[in-house]
Amino acid sequence: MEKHTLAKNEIMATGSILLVLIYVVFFTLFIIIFPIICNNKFLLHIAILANIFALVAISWDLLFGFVGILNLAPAVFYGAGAYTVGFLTKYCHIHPIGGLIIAGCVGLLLSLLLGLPSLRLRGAYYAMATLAFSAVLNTLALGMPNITGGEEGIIGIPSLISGTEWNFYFSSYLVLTCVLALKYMLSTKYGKKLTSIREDEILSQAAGIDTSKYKVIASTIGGVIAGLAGGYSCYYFNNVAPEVFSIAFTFSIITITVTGGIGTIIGPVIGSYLLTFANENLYIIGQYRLLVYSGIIIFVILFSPTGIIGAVKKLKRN
Amino acid sequence: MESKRSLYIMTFLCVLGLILTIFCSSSIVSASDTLKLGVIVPLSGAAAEPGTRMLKAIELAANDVNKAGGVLGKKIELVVWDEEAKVDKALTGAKKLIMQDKVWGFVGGYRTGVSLAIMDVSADEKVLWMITDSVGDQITDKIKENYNKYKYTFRSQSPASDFARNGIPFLTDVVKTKKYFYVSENTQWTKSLGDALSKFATSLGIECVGTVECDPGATEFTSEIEKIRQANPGAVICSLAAAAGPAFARQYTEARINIPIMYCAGIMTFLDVVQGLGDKANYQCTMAWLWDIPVTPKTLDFYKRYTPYYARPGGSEDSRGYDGLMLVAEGIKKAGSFDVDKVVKALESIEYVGVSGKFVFTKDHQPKYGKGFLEPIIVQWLDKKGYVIYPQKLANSTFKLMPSK
Amino acid sequence: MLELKNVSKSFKGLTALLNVSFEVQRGEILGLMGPNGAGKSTLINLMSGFLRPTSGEIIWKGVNIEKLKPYHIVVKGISRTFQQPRVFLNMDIFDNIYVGLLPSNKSGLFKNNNLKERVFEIIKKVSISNAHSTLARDLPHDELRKLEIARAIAADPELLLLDEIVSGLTVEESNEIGEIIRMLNRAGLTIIIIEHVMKFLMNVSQRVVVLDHGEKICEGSPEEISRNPKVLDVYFGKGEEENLA
Amino acid sequence: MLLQILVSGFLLGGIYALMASGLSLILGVMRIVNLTHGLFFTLGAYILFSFIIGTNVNPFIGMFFTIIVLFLIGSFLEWLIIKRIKYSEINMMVLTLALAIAGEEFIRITWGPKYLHIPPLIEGEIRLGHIYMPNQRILACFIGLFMLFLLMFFLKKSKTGKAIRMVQQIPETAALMGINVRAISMVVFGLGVVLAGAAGSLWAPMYITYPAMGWTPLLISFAIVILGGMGSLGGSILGGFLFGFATLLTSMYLSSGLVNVIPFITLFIVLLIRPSGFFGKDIF
Repeated sequence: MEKHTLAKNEIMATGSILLVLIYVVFFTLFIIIFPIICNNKFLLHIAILANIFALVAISWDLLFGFVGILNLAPAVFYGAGAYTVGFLTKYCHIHPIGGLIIAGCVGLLLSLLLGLPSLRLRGAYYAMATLAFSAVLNTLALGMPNITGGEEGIIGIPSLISGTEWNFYFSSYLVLTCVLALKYMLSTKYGKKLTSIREDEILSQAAGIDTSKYKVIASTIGGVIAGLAGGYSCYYFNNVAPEVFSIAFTFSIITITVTGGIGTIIGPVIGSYLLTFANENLYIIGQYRLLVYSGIIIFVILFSPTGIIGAVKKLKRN
Repeated sequence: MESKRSLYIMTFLCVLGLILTIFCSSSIVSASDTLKLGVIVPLSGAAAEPGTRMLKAIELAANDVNKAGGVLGKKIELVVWDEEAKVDKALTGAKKLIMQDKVWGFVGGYRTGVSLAIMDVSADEKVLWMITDSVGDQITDKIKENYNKYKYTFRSQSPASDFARNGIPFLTDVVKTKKYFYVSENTQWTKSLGDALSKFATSLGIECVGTVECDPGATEFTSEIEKIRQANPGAVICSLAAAAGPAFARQYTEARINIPIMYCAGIMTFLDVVQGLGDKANYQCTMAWLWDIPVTPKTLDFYKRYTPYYARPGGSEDSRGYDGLMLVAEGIKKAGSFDVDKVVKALESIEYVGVSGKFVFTKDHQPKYGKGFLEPIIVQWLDKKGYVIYPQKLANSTFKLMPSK
Repeated sequence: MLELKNVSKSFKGLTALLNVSFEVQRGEILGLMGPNGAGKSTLINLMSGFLRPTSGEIIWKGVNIEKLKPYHIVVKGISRTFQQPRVFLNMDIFDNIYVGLLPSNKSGLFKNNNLKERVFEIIKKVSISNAHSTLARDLPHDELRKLEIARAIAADPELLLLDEIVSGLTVEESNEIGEIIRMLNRAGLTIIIIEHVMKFLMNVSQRVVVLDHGEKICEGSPEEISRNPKVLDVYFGKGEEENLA
Repeated sequence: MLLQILVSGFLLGGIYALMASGLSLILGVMRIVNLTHGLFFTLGAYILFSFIIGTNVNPFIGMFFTIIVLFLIGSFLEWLIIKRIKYSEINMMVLTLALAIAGEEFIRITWGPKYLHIPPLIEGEIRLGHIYMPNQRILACFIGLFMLFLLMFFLKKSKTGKAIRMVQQIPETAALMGINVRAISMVVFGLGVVLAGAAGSLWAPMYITYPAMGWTPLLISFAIVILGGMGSLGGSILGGFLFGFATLLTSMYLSSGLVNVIPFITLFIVLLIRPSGFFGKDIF
């Protein structure tokens, strides 16, 4: 018992800092080396896509995985960010960095807007309401071509950074920063509180945690991240089209998170890389691509419901 | 155990990295003696249907070129990418085709947004981009704005503003009315089509008495048809593409308003679509890009060979897809080399008679339109058979009004 | 120091509590007993803020708390456990208690190790034998109960509400729990125990309040209670007079 | 004019109600957010098409067979996959989504990406002055309502129906009371699929059939189900008719482009006033 105590103490004291250091070193090197070992812009491009998805997936994981808000509209924050940048560039010719920041703010506002009803609406109803909300935005983006450019969206937005490598570095370090920041936050007492809310909301209240406050905090953080991702994607693709609000996008995000492992900030990143690469490299098998893709997902869900991270944990235990 | 778990995760990531490197090593393409052309078309999603048609036509063209001995001794090899009518997918595809397959140029393009996005890639990488089915006028404008950057983009399909003129003969020569009603999706290309149409119309003293813009996915048109009934125009011009088109046609006939209608979108030119509609399509007209009439010496031949190959042609996807690839081949032959800048020069001065008419490019790289170049065809459906009613010199029937019961 | 004044609670017309009033002295162990459906759990939910009384007031150190949210009440010094053992199943023992500690001491975003020390103190106090890194879901029933108490006292409350803490435990286990409770009480903690197991309650508590059908029927020391005919009625079936009537 | 809109709205509402009820049933009884709903909607249309065009039997017999086939498919799917992950609604959501995508691809590969037209089960229409009602629509509406009536009757009266209601209200106890929950959920999923497919096969002859046709109906069904309250058939019917009218009135008096917006906005308002729809109970 005593030695347990000591061991635990050491881990708690040094563990997280050590962990953070390991992460930083490993990933920094990995990111710097990656473009060099494969001088292939196409792979970098896919990696950038994966990064963008990963950001949104992380934000969704924070919402559902940590405070159990079943928000079926990550596409809303993402799309809002993207369209914000679109409008700002089209009508105000704003500097990209400014656009990115404002995109983040819009994400924050929206997350508050969607976060507050979550305290009133329960489970499935909230989920469906958010789903419907994204549908509405999608239709609006389609239905008002004069403002949103309709089906074609807003075209010809200048890049934030030119050059695939630099985009890769930027997006990767964005993901890295988010992951580290969140990982750290979750290892502190705030993280413990969030986790406990996911585990059992009633009990958390009995333990003296102001659950609704933490729910709102988490959802705003998530909103900001997703908003940023949206804004960045708009700069990267040089355009924004109504697809950003599509249900399909929302579900690809959810799929990524579930495949990677819910409630483990790192899981979504892994899931995102895995699925994006799978999806983009399955063109080899032509028309059966989507069949195989969804097959993979079904397989993961059936045989490792806790996602890849869960599987890794199992391996570790046995 | 935290750090232990992270160890696992990182080993996993290392493996992932390994896989990636394997991917790139596998993706190094050995220089081949074929002319690689990337085909960027939607093969799944909402636009899968026209996309597939386009692909078939392009493949047919490639076969023809290869049978005739290829281009400057090189056979054409098509590398297909399914862009799902999504911009990000298309960008991914364009990058992949260039980086991994080292293609010489692109053909295809269905949605205007997609084509515009790929224009940038082709400009950066200096590869030819032959747009075979996007009709938005932004493409023309983009080339006009910055010719030197976007000179690698050509278009074998006519921009909306051009084939909007097809509506005019329908109003003036066929129906002879002064009032028309415009039904469209709320998308960019139908918008520019509508604007151009009304511009020409007003210049001829024809007025547009009303418009409705529907959701592209809409299938329920009762109220739109009621609006038409109220406005009571002399003719209806409809540019509903994809699923909305036939759904509208069906309900239009069911509603029994005897107002002549013509479609400016490809969907209503396909026999299988119309056969499905049965008598629900009777007396409705559609503009066509190709029909079983000898527009050029090549037309009927292509028509015969394409029919068993996929389905009955008549839309823009097939004829313009075929001509698009042919134009690329002709351009290279004319230039006598694979140097893209030379080919661009060659195409700018080319005079090529394709299956859908004579192609001469304007300085904005759009095909010339009108008498002697690309001409409109108007077809009326009657008992699952299309009768050409315009242009007169090729017509095999005359316009019939729906008998009012 | 906690006082209930004519507290009533009714769910959609169905009355669960009717004008219940009693007082808890500092440092005592008060037993709340009564057969199933007597309204014990409703009472505890009212005191811990999970329910609002329909009428009446609950006064804690001279302040009305019946309108406060559960987490405010915890911070004010009233902590509770649940009838069904309720812990954070997917967190280990350490974290369960750690979470319990958090609200009571507000220090910044950075970890402070004295919190850790507190956790291990508490583990010793309630004598949990499993390693602190065991997941709560892997614990045996009695350890769960101990963990619940641990989590509850982690918020260092002045009043502890234990809801059927020994239900489903063997005699030895419940005696052990009883020891822990007495020990906590000696350390100056006021405790309210809710039970329908009479024996345990009589052993542990110093004063007992008996509820039946949402009404307080009597109050007094265990001895008085065990002699009180009303209580006997309640517990050993109503006598013949009912059958005659 | 307005009358025409109202009549068409009513006829549309009938089919919407049928469409939504399947989703509502599965959600209510099995607590599954069933994203394959749109897929089976599409599949119903295609199977009917194959029956009518392939073996040119009487459309109604074709309809009947379609329903049977769908029921079998549904129950089989439940037995094969769905039952294996009851415990997590989000995993279930992802799984059903994956199934929906796979199914759509399957359809595209089997029947091709073309637009198909299914001839109306009954040709012709009824006209009263300016108002016209294509027979197919009248048929669709009334078959829809009839099936809903049958379903309600089944749930109220039959033994299985009672069991289903029991499972819906107190799943835990139901198992204890010797109800074979496994079999029940197979039946329920089958029924849900049948309702979706039937709606599809009635809808298709009015409009047009293509592999991706299911997504809009899925979304509309969700909206209707929330509006009416989950797991309440009455709610679905009410919501269905509300949506029918809302759609047409919007496109008539506002803009055709906004057809899908206004209903959803009304939905929000309803949800904020009544967090669980009109007749709803809380579900997971």
